[in-house]
Order: sequence, then structure tokens, then C-alpha cells
Amino acid sequence: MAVFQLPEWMALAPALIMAATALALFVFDSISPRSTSRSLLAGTAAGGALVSLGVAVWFTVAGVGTPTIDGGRGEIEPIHGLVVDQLALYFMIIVAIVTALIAVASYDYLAGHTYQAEYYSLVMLAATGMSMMAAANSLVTIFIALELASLPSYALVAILKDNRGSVEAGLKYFLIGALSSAIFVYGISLVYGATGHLYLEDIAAVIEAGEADSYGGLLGLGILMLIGGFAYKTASVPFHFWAPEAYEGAPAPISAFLSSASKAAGFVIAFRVFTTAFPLEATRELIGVDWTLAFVILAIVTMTLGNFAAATQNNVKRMLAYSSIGHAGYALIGLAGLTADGGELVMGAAMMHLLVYGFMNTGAFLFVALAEHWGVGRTFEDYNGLSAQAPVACAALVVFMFSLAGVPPFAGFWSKYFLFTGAIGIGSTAMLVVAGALVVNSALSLYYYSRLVKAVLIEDPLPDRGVLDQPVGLYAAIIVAAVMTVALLAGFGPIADAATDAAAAALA
Amino acid sequence: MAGTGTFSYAPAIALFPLVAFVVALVFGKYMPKKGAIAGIFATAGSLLLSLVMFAAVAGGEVYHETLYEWTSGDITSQVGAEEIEFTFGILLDPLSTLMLVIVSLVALLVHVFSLGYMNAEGETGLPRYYAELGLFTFSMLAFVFADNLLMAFMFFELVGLCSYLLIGFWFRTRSAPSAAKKAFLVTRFGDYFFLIGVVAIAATFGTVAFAGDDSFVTAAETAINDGTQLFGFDARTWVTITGLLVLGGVIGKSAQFPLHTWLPDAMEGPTTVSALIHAATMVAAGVYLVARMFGYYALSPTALAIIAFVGGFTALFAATMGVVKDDVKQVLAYSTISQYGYMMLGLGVGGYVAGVFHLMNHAFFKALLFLGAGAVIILMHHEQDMWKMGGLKDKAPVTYYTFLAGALALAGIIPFSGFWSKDEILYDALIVGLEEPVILAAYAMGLVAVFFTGFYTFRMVFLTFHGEPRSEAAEDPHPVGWAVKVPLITLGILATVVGLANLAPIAKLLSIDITFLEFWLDGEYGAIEGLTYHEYHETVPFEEGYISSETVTMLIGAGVSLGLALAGAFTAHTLYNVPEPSRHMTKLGGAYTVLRSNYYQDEFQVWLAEGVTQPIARAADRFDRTVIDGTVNGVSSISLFGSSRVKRIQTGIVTNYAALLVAGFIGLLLVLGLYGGWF
Amino acid sequence: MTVAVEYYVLLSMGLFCIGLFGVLTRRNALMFLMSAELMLNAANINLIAFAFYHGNLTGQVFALFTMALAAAEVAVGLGIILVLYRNFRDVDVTVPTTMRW
Amino acid sequence: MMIEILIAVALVGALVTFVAPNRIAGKLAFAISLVPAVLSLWMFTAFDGSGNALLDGTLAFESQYEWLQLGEYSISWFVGLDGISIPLVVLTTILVSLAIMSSWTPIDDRESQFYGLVLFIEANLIGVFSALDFFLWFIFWEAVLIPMYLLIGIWGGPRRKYAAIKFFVYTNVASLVMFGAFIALVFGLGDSVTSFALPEIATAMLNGGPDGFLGLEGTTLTSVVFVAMFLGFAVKVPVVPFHTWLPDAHVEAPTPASVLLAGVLLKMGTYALLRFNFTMFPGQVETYAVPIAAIAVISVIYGAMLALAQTDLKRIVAYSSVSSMGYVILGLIAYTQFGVGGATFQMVSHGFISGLMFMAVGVIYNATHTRLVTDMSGMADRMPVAVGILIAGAFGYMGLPLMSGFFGEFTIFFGAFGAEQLPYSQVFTSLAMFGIVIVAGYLLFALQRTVFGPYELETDYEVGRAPLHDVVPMFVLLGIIILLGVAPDLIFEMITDAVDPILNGGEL
Repeated sequence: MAVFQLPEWMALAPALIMAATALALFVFDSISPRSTSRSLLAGTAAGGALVSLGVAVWFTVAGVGTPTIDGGRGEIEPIHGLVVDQLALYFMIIVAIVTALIAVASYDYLAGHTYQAEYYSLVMLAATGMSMMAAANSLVTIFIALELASLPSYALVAILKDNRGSVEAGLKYFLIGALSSAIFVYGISLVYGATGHLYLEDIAAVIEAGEADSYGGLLGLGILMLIGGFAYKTASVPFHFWAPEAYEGAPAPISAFLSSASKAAGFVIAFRVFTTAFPLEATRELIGVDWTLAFVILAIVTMTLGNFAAATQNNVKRMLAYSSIGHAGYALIGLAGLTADGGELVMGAAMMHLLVYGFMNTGAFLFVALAEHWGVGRTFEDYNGLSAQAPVACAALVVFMFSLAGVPPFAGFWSKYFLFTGAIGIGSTAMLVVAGALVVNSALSLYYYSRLVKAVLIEDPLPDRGVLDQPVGLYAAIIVAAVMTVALLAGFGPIADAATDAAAAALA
Repeated sequence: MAGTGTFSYAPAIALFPLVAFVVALVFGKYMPKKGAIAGIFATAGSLLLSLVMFAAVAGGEVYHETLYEWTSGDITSQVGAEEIEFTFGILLDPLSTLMLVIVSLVALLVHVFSLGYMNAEGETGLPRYYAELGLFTFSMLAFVFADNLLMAFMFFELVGLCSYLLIGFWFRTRSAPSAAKKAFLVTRFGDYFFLIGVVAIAATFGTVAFAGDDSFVTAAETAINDGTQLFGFDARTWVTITGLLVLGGVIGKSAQFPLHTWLPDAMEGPTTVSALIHAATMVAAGVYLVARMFGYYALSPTALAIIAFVGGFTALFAATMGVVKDDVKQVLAYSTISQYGYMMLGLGVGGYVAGVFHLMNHAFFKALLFLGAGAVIILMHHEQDMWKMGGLKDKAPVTYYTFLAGALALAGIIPFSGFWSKDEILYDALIVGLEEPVILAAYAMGLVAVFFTGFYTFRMVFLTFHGEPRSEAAEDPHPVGWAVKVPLITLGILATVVGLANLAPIAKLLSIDITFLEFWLDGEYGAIEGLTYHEYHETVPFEEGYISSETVTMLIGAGVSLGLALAGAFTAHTLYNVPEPSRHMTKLGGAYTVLRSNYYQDEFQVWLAEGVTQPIARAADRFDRTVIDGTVNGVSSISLFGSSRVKRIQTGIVTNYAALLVAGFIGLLLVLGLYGGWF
Repeated sequence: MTVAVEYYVLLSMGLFCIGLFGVLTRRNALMFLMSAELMLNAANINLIAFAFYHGNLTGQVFALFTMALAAAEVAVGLGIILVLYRNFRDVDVTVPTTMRW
Repeated sequence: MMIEILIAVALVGALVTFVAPNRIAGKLAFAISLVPAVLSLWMFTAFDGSGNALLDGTLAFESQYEWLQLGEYSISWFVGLDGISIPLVVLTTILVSLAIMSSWTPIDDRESQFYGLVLFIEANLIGVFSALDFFLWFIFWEAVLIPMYLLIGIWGGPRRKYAAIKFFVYTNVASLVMFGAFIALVFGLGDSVTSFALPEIATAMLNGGPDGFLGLEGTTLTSVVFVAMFLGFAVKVPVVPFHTWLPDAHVEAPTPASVLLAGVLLKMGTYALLRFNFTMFPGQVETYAVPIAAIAVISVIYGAMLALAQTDLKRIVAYSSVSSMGYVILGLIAYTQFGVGGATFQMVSHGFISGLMFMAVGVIYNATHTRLVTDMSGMADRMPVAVGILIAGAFGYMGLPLMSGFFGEFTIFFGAFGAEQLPYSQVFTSLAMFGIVIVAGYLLFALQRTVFGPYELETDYEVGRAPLHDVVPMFVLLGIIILLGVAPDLIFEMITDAVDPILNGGEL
């Protein structure tokens, strides 16, 4: 296959393409800062994202990361600290997909908006950071990539400079972010102190060799602080506080971007670090407790708090924000369910969920973007009877809602039920409790998701509502997302295989 | 079996009316006479075929054929049968053919009468009427020749449906639908036990056939002889239980105490319907069923005794109520209940022949009386209150004399048909009663009832036809046509002479063989193994005793009952056969009100429905809405409340977030630390 | 003479806690930011100390990265604080509470 | 391949109808729905299966394709029919066609969406009755809920929103419980199963069952799972005390939705009970015979008593469905050929009869715009034909001989009375049979008040006869009911053929 001829550094192409696009947009911006040729800018961004997506898919198909014994190319490590394997590619794909979707959607959303190039380049930069996070396998690169993803995000959230909500969101996001990254770095320093390494596999080696025995407490605290960092990125309790405001205040496409791609990126580093650096048994002997316990607790608390808080929201965007916290809780099961002997089933399920989530949640937020574009308002009541005026978009919304609720016949069903299945399959009491929590929360989530469906489909339309146009970009993005959400139900096989294989490889 | 040639037409007996039903329902609107013609032809055809079958049986042939398998399957019955078949089949033996003739004859006559009663009166909805009549006739005939219990039950239910529909024929009134509902519900209550009985018998013996070696009767007999345990009971007890369960249906349909209350209300239906369904045929279905599976009851003295006692009690009970009614149809209704009580009494004491005999006679004279009443109602311009009648004797001689014949038969005055059968019943009851005190009590009640019967019958006759007209309607009655007269005359003759079929007393006195019906039922001419009088008689476990000699006993019995009947008639004569009869209610004193209100039976049942069931239902409903549904809604409201609280931690102040974040982090640290024993 | 690594850890932890205290108590956005920076630097101390202790340079290199990123963070942060002031006429972090619950 | 065609036709039809103009949607949908109806009838005549689908019987129209792999378990598209499922499929297709025709009159708003959803339901219902892989089955099982939720919610009565959400959430939670239990069971079975194909699982269950899971003994696990699944299905059936969603849903649902809800959706529950609990857990069936029989009897009597207290015609029929479903449970727990066979027959029979009842009530409602018994009187005077059918249907409901209801009830009673493994079966049966008196009670009361008596109705318009296309479906149903009542062996033979293996513990 063609991959063989490519130089090794090309393995990072998905991320590099993003970076290149970002730079290109920067250059463009500096040439004509006032330019508002939306089609060009959005086109470039989307194009870049799509190319990156294509390359990532191509690599996956070409067998990059697949163990050589399985006839694959094996994982490539162009630079010390950046590895390209199935896991990396899988999440690069997610990031690319979401980026492409929101780039297309922003075409309409940013209409009549200044400094567009800036916006797009920031998006692409953040995307680059996220792709990097997917590939990073050293705490150094992880931290850098994480910051590379975070810093543009702060700016993006606050990009509506004259919108108090946006600014407030940016502020909160940033402050909590600063705090969290401080904690994260401190955690890194402690881990480094305990093991003397920042490269994940070396850390693992040290721990397994038992050379760090004297620093159990230090390491434990460090690990916990790392968890804090991930929890922040994935908007998990107790580091979730920024999320509701940030998602609510930010421009809807950015909310979609953060809640889907950024969350996924957060998870990939978590997966990477904990599967590579901290082998369960050795670590347990060292710190005296399974770090999975932390994730069990986080998972339960996060999904419960997210769903419960979402149940009685009046602002649709905020409801989605909380639901996104709830879904972080679901995905955390992927880490909570890891066991010494495998657990790739549940981790794979979590990865599937993140991919599907990339479509359905992005789509949902983009519908909000559409609503904001129409200016129909933000609460459930404002959405009443939209289906009468925009049947297609509302049909898509129904798909997203029920898919988020995990009801067939939508892809959300698979991932969520595989998570459920995996959780039960672990067979430990803790995971049984998690599964129980999942049931309770699903029931609750059914309530508020169907509430939105009720608003747009069942309630009578508001009398004084003007005609609603059909912005091409937003519609395109939403419909693509919806179609994918449905189509994935049938075509779930490849994804399930890719995810479980990646998980298995990571755990191996 | 021989004679299938003729018998192969047997199904048509029932199918003709079915066709009539469809025709009348679909095309009735466009037909002359609105479908009556179809009905008349159909019933005539049925009658013809029935007579053919009758002749064939008389020729010594019988017919027992399974026509159609409804379903079949594996079971594990108590007596070890591995498989059971539920079928539709025809059983033509003396009993069923006799009944077929009776039913189809009465049905035909009623159809004809309807021409005068319904068509002439310009009723609306006639197609519906004739269709329902057709459906009824079909179901009734099918019930009669059913060869197994399940089939019997099914058509038993169907006649119930038709009864419901026909009682409610005048559905635009308030009373008719209510009466129809009551009729169906009360009988349904009986059928509930009947159905349990059917299920139980089927599950016990793995068969529901009436006749043949694989009949449940035979199976029960063997079980009793082998002393098998059935569902934890010894065989005879179980037979008694199941028998009584089936009896539930009988009591409902034949309007025996305590499920008799529907019949008087059923008089809301057209009089023709009352004549056909609520006097001659459907009500007979119950008694017929007992006769049909008499072999089974014969196995259980307890069941028989209960049948006899219920019969005797009902006979008296209903008769007393008949005494005080003003509506001519009401009187007839109570007399019907009473008469079926006699039949039950007869069967209960093992007087199989007597019971069937009375069944036949009653079919004719009661149909006659009802049709007569119908004629009177025409005469009276739809006035049914006897106190508004009077003096019709001369104005409508045909009606009068036929009615009189019926009355004499009903009262049991020699030599009219009623006398012979009723006397035979009482005789059988007496001879058994001399050994069995319970039966003696039943006999006593039956005997007393004779007096009342005579009384209310002639009270009715006198009030209706004698004396001076008591209303202008009675002054110039509406004339009646041939369609009315022909059936009356036919039935009148029958009511008079049909008693000749079984002159048991005469036969005993002169010791000549003229008890034809007995021979008939005993299979002298042809019968199916096991379904004959003497076999029943052998199975029936009752001793029989005599006062000095059989003949003396018979004469005493006959004399007493005849005397009482005449006494009743005479009392009525003295009280009511005067130009200006008065109600004489004071003579009865307090009893009068009790009787007028039917011993508060209806009140009691209404109380059961509205005083007991309804409150329970409402309570259940309240419980359902509050407790059960409340729990469901409670869960959701609780979680929503929780949600509204949970989201409060998002205070919007970033400093709090930082604090909470750190707190949460420390909490996590503590948990893990405690687990890991870091400190 | 060398100081045992434990003391460095204690120092950094103290610094970290000071920063944390600042984060929790300061309502002025800038002070909040500074406190966060303090925490970062606490981490740096750790890194350098441990690098010295373990005798490899990874930690020190990483510390450099951290500083660079801290600088970037401050840059973005100041930008946000600027627009915050523009919109709310204040840099008190507890003022913007338009979105809650 | 036939089953796929049926489902495909319904699905494509649904899409076509969605986009069709409202004007023609009804007729179009009816025309489309005729295809599955005719095809399924042909399949019925061409049915060549034998034995039970789960217990290595020979399936009719079987087809199986690997879908995706979940850990070591494979999930496949696996459909096929046996003597139990084909009558239910025919019931579905016929009832849907008739329901569509019966909704021409009442549905006058957003027709295309309405009929599209109905066809969508049909597709999923066919799937439920033909799917033989657990996940596939579960997808169809759940996918039925969404369209029904919308049918009730959009076209329903005044309290439709409450009823719809209640129905949706309640039944979904039940499904989740059942799902979890079943997954636990599958994992408990360990290596003896390698897929979610129901036959495989059933075989494994009959050959020893699970060897313990979640720290539970094998037998304990089996019992727990049995109970959990029973509860899960009990909501759907519904049996007391999980029935409260039913009256609300029925009362609020538009007539055609009620027809499908009572006619087919309730049967899903009993069908699932038969397929899972009563096929895979013979041991537990014996253990829990008494409590289940008690539940059945309570459902019969209590449901009937509730019906007795209602004044809304639809509520009456709804509660009477609870009562009738109680009979089905009784027949199942009897565990004899006649009991289980009769129960299955009763599913079909009650499907037709309750459909007929709801149609008749609907027709009267169309004319009177009230369903309250107290509001009307003497309707027979104005709409003789419709009322005639209503009366016929009512008597069918009361189990009038020569109508299918009687056969169903009689066989159930007969099968239950002699049931060997059900203690006190005679008592239970006799108690349950009292239902036939109460049902007569409330139906006759209702008839007496509404259709008989002098004509009274507060309307400002003239109530006329029902249009032909309202009456035709009812005639068809009546014909079917009588046909099945006279010749039950049309389906009873194939049913018992499929039931026998269950009772013989797998052997034919």
C-alpha cells in the first residue's frame, strides 16, 4: 500500500493538514483582515478538515496501527512522544468529522460577522491540538497538545466580543481551565517525581519494575491530579462547572465543537495515559487502590448530575450542555470498566459512543445554531411547533434527540447499549451499580429529550413567528449529521470493529 | 349406524333458519312481509325434516354423527385420556327428535302469528325481527341436536344472545334494553357455572360427548365404579360438583330460583317472542339439557335431590307471585317459571318421562297461552292490564276458547294435556318422597303450587274474558286475522289432545300399553345405547315407596292434585267471575305487598349490582387512580424535584465553581486515599 | 551541599496551596489569573527539583514548555479579561452571573 | 427473503407517504399497506415451517446475515417465522391496513406524517414478530415506541402530551430492565453461546442454563433474570399493577392508534413473554406458577372491575384489554398445550376484536364527538349499521361462541383447569372465569346507555350514518372474527405445533 512509501512523519498528516489549514487561514487573515468572503474561508476550513478526515480514514484502512501480525503496518512513532496507531487515527477521524461539520455550519452562522478568518483559523488550530492529543503518548506532548486545543477554544467561546453571554462563558471557561491545567501540570510533575519519566511507556516500565515503590502516595496524588485534568477536558464532575455556561454562552457551532470534538480529545488522552502509563495491577500494588474506582465514582456522579440538571432546563442549549455532561459520564464507563484482563469491550463501546456522539450531539447543537440563526429564541417554548415551518430540520432534530436518548432505530442505540452491555459484562458489583445508574439516567434523559421533540413536533406553533429561511450550510451539516446518525445503525459493524480493535491494541 | 341416508339431511334442520336469518338481514328490507316469508318457509322446512327424522327414529333408526372437528389437542385428563376432540355433531334419538319437532312447530306457528301480530301492526325494524327469530331458531335447533356438551353450551349461549336481542327489540324505549340486559346478565351468571362445568368435565374425562362409549357419562360411571380420584375428590362427589356446576346454566336459562328474576322482565319483548323463546323453547333449553345428560345426573343422588328441591320450591314460589299480577303476560311469565319448576321436580326425582312429557305439553299450551295473550293484546289495542279488559269472551270466541283450552291444560284439569304430565310428575315425586324426606318436601311444595296454579290461571281467564268490559278498548276490540287464528287453533287442539301421548294413570288402571311417550323415550322404537328411560331408571339411586299399593298411591296423588287444581279454579271463580271484580288485596294483608314486589328478589339483585358491585368498582377505580397511578407519577415528580434542586449548585459565580471543584477533588482524594490507605 | 528533594516538594506544595488560596478568594480576574500562574510555577519547581533528583533533563525541558504555555495562557486570559471589562465595566469575576442553574 | 420485503415495503412506503401531499396520503398509505397484507396472507398459505422457532424447529422464510461483532458475541440480521409468529404477522398487516382506512375520517391534519408513522410502526411490528436475534428484536421492539409516542402526542386528545410521555418513558424503562437482565443472562451462559441468536440462547438455557454470574449462583441468576424480564414485559402487556399507562394512552390516542396499540402492541408483551420467559425458563415457570397465576387472575378481575367504573367508552375498552391480557397470562402459566396455544390464539383474537371495538367506538365518536356514556343515548337510531357492528364486537368481547374470542377463552380455561404444574389451577381458573360475567356486565351497561333507549345527544348538527370507508374495515374484522371462531384450526393447529416443543422442554 501507498502508506509504505510515505515518510514516517507523514503519518501525522491528519493533524498536520489541520495545522496547515490553520496557518493558511492566518496568512489570509493577515493579508485581508476585513475579508468576509465566507464561502472561501468556510470552504478552506471544511476542505482542510475533510482532507484530514480522508487521510485518517485512508490510513486506518491501509492498516496503520494494526499490529503487523494482523497484516497491518503497525503503529508509527515519527517523533518521540507522538504515536500514530488505531486509537490515534480513530479519534483524529472523530475530530475531523466534527470540525468539518461545524466549519460548514459556521458558513451561515457567521454571516455578517467580522474577523471570520480569525474564527476559522482558531477552529483549525484547536482541531490541530485535538488531533495531536489523539497522537500524543508522552505527558509533555499531551500537555502541549492539550493547551494547543484549549487556548483557541477560550478565544472561540468569547469570540462574540460584544455579547455578554459569550464573554462570560469565555471567562468562566478560561478561569476554570487555568485552574485545571495548573492542577494537571502539578499532577504531571508529581508523576514525574515518582517515576522520573514523562514518556508513558517508560512510566509504565518503572511502575512495573517496582522502582517507584517508595513514592506510592506521590504517584497516587499525581494520578488523581491527572484525572482532574482529563475531567476538565471531558467536562466531567467535579471539573464540569465551566461546561453549562461555556456551551450556553458560546456561539452554537463552537458549543458543538467543544462538546463533541474537545470531549473526545479529552477522552483519548485519558484512554492513552491510563492504558499505557498505569498498568492496573502494578499501579494498584503501588498506590493500594484501583484507579478505575475513581472513574467509577466520576462516571456515576457525572451522568447523574448531568441528566438530573438537564431534566428541568428551560433553555434548550443549556439542556444540551447538561446532557453533554451526562454523556461524558456514559463515556467514562469506558475507563471505569477497564480491568487487568481486557475490558476492551467497554472501552471500545465508549469510543463508539464518542464517534456517534460526534454526529448526534453536533447535529443537535447545530440545530440550536439554526434556531439562533432564525432568531426564534432559546427556550423550549420558543421552539414550539417549529416542525410546521421547518419539517426537515425538525425531523433531523427528532433523530438527534432519540439517538441521544439511545432509542432505536438510531446509532445512539448501539453505542449506549454496548456501553450498558459492556458494563454488565464486566460483572463486578461496581460496574453493576454503574449499569443501574445508566438505566436510571436513561429513563430521565428520555423525559427531557422527548420534551424537546414534544416542543417542536407536538406543541402548536407560536403565532407571531416570521418566515424561516433555509441556510444552506447549516442545513447541509444538520442533514449530513442526521443521515449519518441513522445510517450508522445499519453500518455499525466497521465502527464497532475499529473501536474494539483500537481498544484491544491500546490495552495490549 | 343405519339410516344415514335420511339423516344426512339432518343439518338442514338448523341450516334453513340460518339461511332465513341471512336473507332477512340482507334482503329483508326489499322483501314482501319484510322477511317473514323466508322465516316461514325455513321453519316449515325444518318442521318437515324434523318430522322425517322423527319418523326415521320411530322406524328404529338413530343417528349419531360427528360432522366437523372444531379443534383437538393433547391433554392429560384425570381418567387418563391423552387427547381430546371438540367437535360439532348431530345426535338424533327419541328425545332430540321429539324436541326438534316441538321447537320447529312452535317456531313455525310463531312466525305465522307474527304476520298478524307484527306486520299487521306496522312495526318498524321487521327485517331485524325476522332475522333474529331465524337466528334463534337456528341456534335452538342446533342446541337440541347437539351431540356433545360443548356444542350444546355454544348454542345455549347463542340462544341467550337472540333472547337478548329480541327482548330489546323495541330498543327505543328505556325498559326493553334494560330488561334485555338483565336477562342476559342473569343467565350469563348461570352460564358462568355452566362453563366451569363444561371445562371441568372436559378436563376430567377428556370427552364432552353425550352418547356412546366415549361419552363422559360412561367415563364417569367407570370412574365411580373404579373408585378413581378426580381432582382430589372421590369420583361421585366430583360428578356431583360438576353436575351442579352445569346445573347453574340450567337454573339460569330455565329461570329457576334464584335466577328466575329475568323472565318476568323479559316480557318487555314482543309477545310472539315471549311465546317462542320465553315459554316454549329457550327456557326449555335448561330442562332439556338436564334430560339430555340425565345419565350423568342419575349418577349423583345429591344433584338429583337438589334439582328436585329447587324445582319444587320454584314451582310454588313462582306460582304465589303469579297470583297477584295485573299484567296478563306477567301472570304467564310466573306460571312459566312455576311450570319449569315442575319439570325440574320431575327430572329430579328420576321421572325422566314425566319431565319430558310435561316439557312437551307445556311447550304447546304455554305457547298457546302466550299467543292467546298476544291476540288479546291486539284486541285490546296493546293494553296488557287485565283490569282494563273483561268481556272479551263473546267478542273473540276463537281466542277465548283456545285460550281456555290452554288455561285448563295449565291448571291441570283432566283431561287436558297438562293434567297428565303434571300428575305423573307429582306421582313420581310422591313415590320417591315416601322414602326421601327432602323429595317429600319438594313434592309438598309442588302440590301446594297446584292450587295456586289453578287460582291464578282462572283469575286470568275470568278477568280477561268474563264480566263486563272495563275499558273502551274492551268495548270494541281490534279484530284479529287468520294469521292469528290459525296458530291458536292448531295449538289449542294440541294442548287438548297431546296428553294422550302418555296416559300413565289409565294405563296402570286398565293395564294397557298406551304410555307411548314412555315407550318412545325407552327406545322401544329405537334409541342410542345408554340413553333410554329404563337405563336411567336403573341408575337413579332412589328407593320408591307406595301407600298400600301402586294404584292406590297413584289415585290418591292424582285425586289430590286434581282436587287442589279445581279448588284453585273455584276460588278464582268465586272471586273474579263476577261482573265487577275487585282486587281483593286486603284478603292477603301484608303478604300482598310482598308478593306484588316478588319477595323483593329484584330489589335484592339490583342491590347486588348497584349496592355492592358498583361501589367496589368505584373504590377500585379510586385506588387505581390514587395509589397505583400516584406512585407512577410520584416517581417522575420526585425526580423532577430533585433535578430542580441539583441544578442549583451551578450558582453562576465562578469562584464558587473553583471552590466546589476543589472540594470535589478533595472528596475524591479522600475516598481513594481511604481505600488506598495513603494516610 | 544539596538540599533533599523533599524540601523542594514541600516548597512547591506550599506555593501550590497559596495559589489555590488565591484562586478561591480573589475576586479580581487578574489576581485569579496570577494565582493560577503561581500554581503552575509550583509545578515547575517540582519538575526541576525532580529532574535534578532523577538526573535526567526531561523535567527541566518540560518546565520550559510550561512557562511558554503559561505565557500564552496569560495572553489569551488578558484578552478575555479585556472584553470582560468592556462588557461588564468590571474585572470582578463574580459579577458576570447572567447564566446560572 | 419475504420478511425483508414486507419490512422494506412498509419502510419505503413510510418514506414515500412522508413526502406525499396530505391530500392523497391516506389513500396512498392504504394502497401501500395492502402489499404487506396480501403478501403476508400468501405467506400464511405458503407457510411450511414446523416446530418452534427457538427450539430447532424448521423456520419459514428464514434468512440470516452476520451484522456486527460485539466482543466474542456476534449480532446478526436473523429473521424467520414459526407457527406462533406468522399469525401475529398477519394480524399486524391486516390490522394496519384496516386502521389506515378507518383513519380517513378522523385524521384531518398532517395526514402524510400520520400515515407515514403508521407504516413505520407496521415495519417494526413485523420485525418484532419475526426477529430471532436478540439485538435485532430489541431494535424493532424499541423502534415501535417512537412512532406510537408521536401518534399519541400529535393527534391525540386533550391530555395527549402527558399520556404520550408517560407511555414512552414507562415502557422504555421496562425495556431497559428487561434488556439488562437478558444481557446478564447471556454473559452468565458464558462460552456456551457465541451470538445473540435466540435459538442458540434458548438451547443453552435448556441444556443447563447459566453457570453463575455477578457473584450469583447459576440458578439464582436464572431466577433473578426471569423475574426481571417478567416485570419488563409485564409493563408492556400490561398486567396489574403496571397498567396505568394504558388507559391514559388509549383515551388520548386517536382511534387508529388505539386500534394498533390494543390490537398489536399489547401482544408484543405477551409474545415476548412466551418467547423468552416461557420458552427459556421452564424451571422458573414452574417455581413462580402460583404468583404469576395470581397476577393473571388479579388482572382479569381487577381490570374488569375498573372497566365497570368507567364512563368513557374508550376507557372501558382499555381496561377490558387489561382483563383480556390477564387471560393470556393465565393460559401461558398453565403450561399445557391448550393453555399456551389458547393464549397465543387469544393474542390474535383479541387483536382483531379489540381493534374492532376501538374502530366502532371511534366511528361513534366521529359522529358524536363524545365518548362519555352519559352524554349519548339511542345511537342505534341514527347509525344502525355501526351500532350493529359495535354490538357484535361487544359480544365477541364477551366470548360469544362461534366468534374467535370464545375459542381463545375456552381453550385457555380448559388448558388452565387441568394444568398439572400449576397448583390450585381449578381455583385460579374458576376465579378468572368470573371475568366473563363482569365483562358482560360493563359492556351491556355501556350498550344499554349509549346505543339503546330514546335518541338523545347534544349536537348542533344532524348525526347521520357512518361513511362506507368507516364501516368496511369493521365488517372485514367481524368476518375474520367469526371465521376464526368457526374454524379456529386455521391457526390453532400451527400454533400448537409451535407450542409443543416448549412444553416438552425442547424435544419435539
